[in-house]
Amino acid sequence: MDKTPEQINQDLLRPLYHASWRFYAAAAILSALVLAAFYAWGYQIYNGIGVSGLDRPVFWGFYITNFVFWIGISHAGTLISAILRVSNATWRRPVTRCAEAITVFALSIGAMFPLVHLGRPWLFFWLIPYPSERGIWPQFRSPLLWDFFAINTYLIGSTTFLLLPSFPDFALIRDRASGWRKKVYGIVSLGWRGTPKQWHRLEMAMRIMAVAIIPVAVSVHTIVSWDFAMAPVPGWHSTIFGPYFVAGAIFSGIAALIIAMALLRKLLHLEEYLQPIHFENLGKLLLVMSLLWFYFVFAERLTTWYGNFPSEMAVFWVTQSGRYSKLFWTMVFCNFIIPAPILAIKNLRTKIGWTVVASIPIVVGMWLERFLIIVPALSHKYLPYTYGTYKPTWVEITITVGTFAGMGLLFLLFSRVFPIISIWELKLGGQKKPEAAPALASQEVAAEP
Amino acid sequence: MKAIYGLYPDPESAQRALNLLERAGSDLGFKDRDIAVLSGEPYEEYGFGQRDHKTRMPWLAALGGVVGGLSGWWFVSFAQKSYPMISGGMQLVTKWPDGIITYELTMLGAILTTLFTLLITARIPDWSGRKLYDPAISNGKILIGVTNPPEMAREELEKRLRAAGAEVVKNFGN
Amino acid sequence: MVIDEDRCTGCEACVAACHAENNIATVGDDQAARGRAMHWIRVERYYEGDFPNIKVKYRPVPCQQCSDAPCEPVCPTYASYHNPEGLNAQIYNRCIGTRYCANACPYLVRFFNFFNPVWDKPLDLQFNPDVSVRSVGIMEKCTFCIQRIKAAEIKAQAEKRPLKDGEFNPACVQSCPAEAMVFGDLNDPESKVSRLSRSNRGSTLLSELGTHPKVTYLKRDTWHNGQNA
Amino acid sequence: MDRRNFLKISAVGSATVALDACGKPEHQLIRFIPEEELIPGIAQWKPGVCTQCAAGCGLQVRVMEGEAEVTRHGQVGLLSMGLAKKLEGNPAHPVNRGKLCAWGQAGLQVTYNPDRVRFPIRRTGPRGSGEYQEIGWEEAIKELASRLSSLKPGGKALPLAFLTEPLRDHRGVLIGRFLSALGAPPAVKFEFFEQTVLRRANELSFGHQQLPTFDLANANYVICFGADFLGTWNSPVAQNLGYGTMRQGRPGQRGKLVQVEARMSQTGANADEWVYAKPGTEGLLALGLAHVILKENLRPAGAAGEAGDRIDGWSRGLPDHTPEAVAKSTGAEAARIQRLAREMAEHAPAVVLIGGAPLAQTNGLSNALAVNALNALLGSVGKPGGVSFTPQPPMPDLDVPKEGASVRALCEGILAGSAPVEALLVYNANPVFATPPAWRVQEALEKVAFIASFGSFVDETSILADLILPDHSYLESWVDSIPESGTTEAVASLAPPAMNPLHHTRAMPDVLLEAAHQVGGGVGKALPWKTYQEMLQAAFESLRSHPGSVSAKTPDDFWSEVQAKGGWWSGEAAKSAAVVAAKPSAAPATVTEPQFDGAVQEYPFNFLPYASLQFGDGRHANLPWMQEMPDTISTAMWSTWVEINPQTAERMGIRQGDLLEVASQHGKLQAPALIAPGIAPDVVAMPVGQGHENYGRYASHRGANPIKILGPQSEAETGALAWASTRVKITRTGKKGKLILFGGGLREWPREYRRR
Repeated sequence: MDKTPEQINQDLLRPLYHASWRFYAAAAILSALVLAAFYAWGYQIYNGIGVSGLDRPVFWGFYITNFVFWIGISHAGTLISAILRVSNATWRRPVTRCAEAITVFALSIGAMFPLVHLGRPWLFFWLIPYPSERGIWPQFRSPLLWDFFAINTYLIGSTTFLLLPSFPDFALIRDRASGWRKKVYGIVSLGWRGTPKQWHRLEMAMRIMAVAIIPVAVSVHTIVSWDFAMAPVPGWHSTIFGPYFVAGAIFSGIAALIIAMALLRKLLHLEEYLQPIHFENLGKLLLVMSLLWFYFVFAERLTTWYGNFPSEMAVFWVTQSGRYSKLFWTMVFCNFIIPAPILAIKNLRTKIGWTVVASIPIVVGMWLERFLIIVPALSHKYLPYTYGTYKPTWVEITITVGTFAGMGLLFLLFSRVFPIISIWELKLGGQKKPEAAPALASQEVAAEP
Repeated sequence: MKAIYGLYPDPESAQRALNLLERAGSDLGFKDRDIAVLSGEPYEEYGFGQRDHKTRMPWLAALGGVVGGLSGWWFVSFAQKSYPMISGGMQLVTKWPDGIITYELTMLGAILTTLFTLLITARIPDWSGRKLYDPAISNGKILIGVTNPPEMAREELEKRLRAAGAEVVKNFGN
Repeated sequence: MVIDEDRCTGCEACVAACHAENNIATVGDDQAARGRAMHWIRVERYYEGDFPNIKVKYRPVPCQQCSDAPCEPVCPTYASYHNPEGLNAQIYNRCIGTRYCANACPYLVRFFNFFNPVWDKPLDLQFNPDVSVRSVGIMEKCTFCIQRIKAAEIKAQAEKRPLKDGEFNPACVQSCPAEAMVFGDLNDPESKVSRLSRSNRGSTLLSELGTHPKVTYLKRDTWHNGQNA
Repeated sequence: MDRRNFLKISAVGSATVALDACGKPEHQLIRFIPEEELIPGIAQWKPGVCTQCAAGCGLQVRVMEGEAEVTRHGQVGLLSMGLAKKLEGNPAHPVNRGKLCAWGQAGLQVTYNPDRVRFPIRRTGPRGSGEYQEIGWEEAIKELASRLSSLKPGGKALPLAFLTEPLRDHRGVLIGRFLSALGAPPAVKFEFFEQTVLRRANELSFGHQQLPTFDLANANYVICFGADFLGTWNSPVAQNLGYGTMRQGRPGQRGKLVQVEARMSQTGANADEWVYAKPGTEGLLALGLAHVILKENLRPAGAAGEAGDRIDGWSRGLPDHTPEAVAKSTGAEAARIQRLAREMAEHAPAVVLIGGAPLAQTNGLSNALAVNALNALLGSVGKPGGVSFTPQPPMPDLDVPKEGASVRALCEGILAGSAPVEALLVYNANPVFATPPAWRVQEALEKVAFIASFGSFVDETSILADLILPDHSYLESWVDSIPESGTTEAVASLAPPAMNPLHHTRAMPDVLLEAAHQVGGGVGKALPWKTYQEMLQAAFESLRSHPGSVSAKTPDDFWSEVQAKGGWWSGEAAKSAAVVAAKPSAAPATVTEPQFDGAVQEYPFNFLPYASLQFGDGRHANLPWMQEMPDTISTAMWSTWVEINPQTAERMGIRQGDLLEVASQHGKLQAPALIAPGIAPDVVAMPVGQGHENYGRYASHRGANPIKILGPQSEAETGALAWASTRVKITRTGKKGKLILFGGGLREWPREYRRR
């Protein structure tokens, strides 16, 4: 990239200043969908959770599907960006901000679902461990409490991870703007000046955060998987669930990231910054995850089949050839049969359009996967007399659609206030190497006294 | 605060200016820590970007993690004992599940300690606007200067900053 | 509790008795069609064989009151807890409706109030004042008629004597016309229920899950006349 | 005694209410002075008598203090009163011994049903419109009395008909006396699942025109032909108790139950061996069993006695009923018939039951006679582990009135004009709902100038009434009952009201007595009692001199003791009364194959309505607990369904829940399909009880009524409706029906989920 810092600034800050009618139209439509979802939620709180399609035995349905799905999408971000940071992959630079934003938004949306699905949501704070007048603490043996801690840690961590490298960019906007922008960005840039000390502490903090956030992200989705695996439900009670969910989460996260980046590239005219190489590299990751996902699915089914426990087989067959088989095979198509060949062929993988074609079915397929983990298992528990089924109502569908719209809306607004690409990090990639490096930063962090 | 500084278009000239200032400190009566460097990018490969590199941040983060984990463990055990209830045939204080919360709080402790160490050591937030700054660094310029320079050395400093290749030399706080 | 599958005739008197004793709401046809009917005890019916050589097995399933209940540790608010007598109690006031316990329960004997229950006046006059009426968003389940247990304990305490075996029964046991259910103190090795639970026909439901239920099922017997007993 | 007179409006009470009455109008109620000395939170147990079916079980009613909205002297107010909270069996009662079935448990919802008629009403709109106007009791009874007085005996009997359910208590006595004093024909008794055939058969075989009692507790081998004795037939609680003991109540010994039927009933589901027999061939199968026993001399040939003489060819060893011949006509295998016969002969005591569908065939009586003969052959009559007849308590007044005409005859008379009826009184009978269309009951009733109903609910019959005089519920009134079967003791149950009436209702017997007194003359004299309570006291006083469960010196002591115990029973002393009486010989019957309504080619399925475990013949369909209680075979709630064999369904492309049209020669209906593994391929079955048009909010317009497509065929000898003799055809409508199932899988180890 041979752009001058000034050109980069101009290109990347343009979306902050100029918005077309398309932006307002999109924002209006998405807001309407989000409002509809909030209306549906209010309707549900007012009338009772029964307005959803949840029933006995399928006590968890769309809401928990969405919870797992969005928490999974959230792994796009921080985890990928952290891994790339730790492994010092330089091509990451235009990608990380976008990925981290996906994390924060998807996590916020996902974290809402446990509340949406509560029977008495007005008492949600009983999940929070605080010294209450009731004299009783929440039960720490419950995976839902683990969720509470894990998601909050992850939310705090990933928000920090998103915000820390933004301060220099906010300072940049502050310096170039006037009027209210100058004031607002002056505040949010926290008085960033750019001393070597600040730069160094920032980079050091980012390195520590990157190391810390990876195990947190792994634990979050493992714990989400344990929400299921800790309950003795056929098809849930399995040790494979932790890694299976983490792999699936990263898988869906990368796919979501590719789609988001392609959209931003198109809409914000970032063609010169988000280049096919970025998509290709992400595509390679995606291919690995697709194979890994298929490996997990295969391993899980095969062990179930050989185990031949009657209750597990009921769930097995209902997904293979029974009521849910159409969804199951759609999922396999979406997650493996469509994307894997596309991503395996270099000619296709290097084209942005094709990576998007591979990613869209993955998002759908991974949503289906979560649905297929929850519903067939719950509807076919041990005693055949208790077999049941599940059919969502408009309430769940509206709320589900609303969260997708909400994700879009948050991203849209985000792109209007944040430089969607980390400007200083991008410039860093364009830095000339010193001809004679005086005191090189070859000492590593850990080697410091 | 008062300062005199030059703005440099490229890191090489900035490095030259810094080298110059480091040598001149004893002549002109200012200390090494009065030398100010501001840039829009980290410039890790250059000497001026390497100043103030000494930090215990990783150790502090580790310590924060240990504190977080210990307090998590204590908290969970305390809560389980304070309202003793047997559940699912498990013991009162359940070590393995408690480990999960301990783990999460360890990570949270590390993350928060890192965040606060950063904020404290990088002296942010600071909205006072009294510190040396020039918006030109956002356009890729590098600021090298001296804070609270001795009045008599002002002209000499200005000359040397220019000699190192400064596009412009400015005074701050006058 | 011991339930004799050889005696149970599937008459469902226990189901109706449970509704009457525990203020269990009827949910109406639309809700029932959604699978939201609440029967703290149900009579499961399983076919064996094909026409014309067909048989049916009935099995009444109340809460199994597991010793190691999967429903308990998953509840974030201790709404599902183990009371000192070893029953899986449900504290309605603590429940916030995560429905996790119902998922964890392998027997599916936990029921959820998807709406506030509706009682067309004056059906509400039937309410048993000893049992609270549940509201929307909370789980409810078989309690082994804990209100009867408590009443009998208080009475025995007042009279300064130990509880007698069979002094009181849950509503289902009391009404069972074929006397298929026996209730008592499993901690007392001499009680009728303890003796029956040691029967060689006895087993627990889904014993492979390690929940250690406190309900023993006596399996269906075959015709015998002493000689092949 | 009458606490209602004690009631006054309490100024203090209304002031308290006024304070919190701001806003909500329903709180602006008058507060009455509490009626009872009840301690809140402390339960009282009062005796009761269950009237949910004819079995006559004894109750204990748990009464606790509560606040009810009641009507007193035309004013609505809140009253702190004793309310029935739970019904339990009376542990001392000889029929149910402390046990109670689902119908009995749901009895609370009769009293508290929101659809009860709360005050006397007079019809204002056209018949069937459901438009009524509230009137006072004085006016209502006056109108009834004047209507009765104005009736003129046209030729022979007064043109008055009284339509009731079969009553086995002093209400029946009262109605009988009332009618005979008026000069009207005896009461017309109606219930859909009538037992006329079995009573007649027992009279012919054993000299008892009565339902049998089975000592299942001591039996070792039980063969049951079609009777759902563990579910709905005869005295289910007593039979369940005996069955439980037979199974696991005797150490080292466990009886065997063999059920013979074409559609697996609840009892069939409990059988150790379930035997399929073509509908209506049960009698032939019984004779096949007898043939084997006689041929192999497993029992002495003369053991059957009189009962054997009732069967043509018995003395010759039933030569026409070889296992092979019987197998051909019934569908059961010959080897199995031989095995069953040997088993039952060798494992005394053995007992044989028949009831339900086999008797509701054109050959029903001969089926019953064949089974009776088999019972006699096995030596089980009057013996432990066998069949006996419940002795009747020695109450001289208990001259249970003669059977009147059947509803069918009544309606034919009205329609033909040969026996016109100008006034009709209806009590707890709903023939408009529960008769086949060919009987044209509704048409006939609409021709009656004046109809008065004593029903608590507006049902299909009482909606035609001009005057509804709502009865108390059975928890609010004096109840007595004399069980016909289910015990070996003579029993007369009695219970005073367990609670005060909720609504402005009045007990039917009291209304009848007052009307009789207003009519005056001989009618008043024939009914000398002021209230039903007085009548009962007089009737029960006659028991004081007999040994039994209650012994007291003075009439007052006896009366209060009987009330406290929930009745009088004879104890073991009266068992000898169950000995079989001799019977003058009658012509022997030939057991034939049944006739069906509808040709096999066009109507390929035998249509088998059956008594629903939830609703019986439909009378319990207005109880939400019964609507939501899962049916024990289908697990269905709030629905009706057509049971169909899985292979038949597959052949016809029918899937669970598909809406089917079931058509006979007499009508058609639509109901969803239920795949039932326990039904014969050429039989479809439907539960009776749903399909009400007018029966409160819970029952109305729900499901379909199978009675409405039945043919009018009757049992050849007795004229009883042969409700199991209709044939139907089935077509798919292409729609889905409303089938609400509680249960999921059919099998404990679903074979479709095994490894493939």
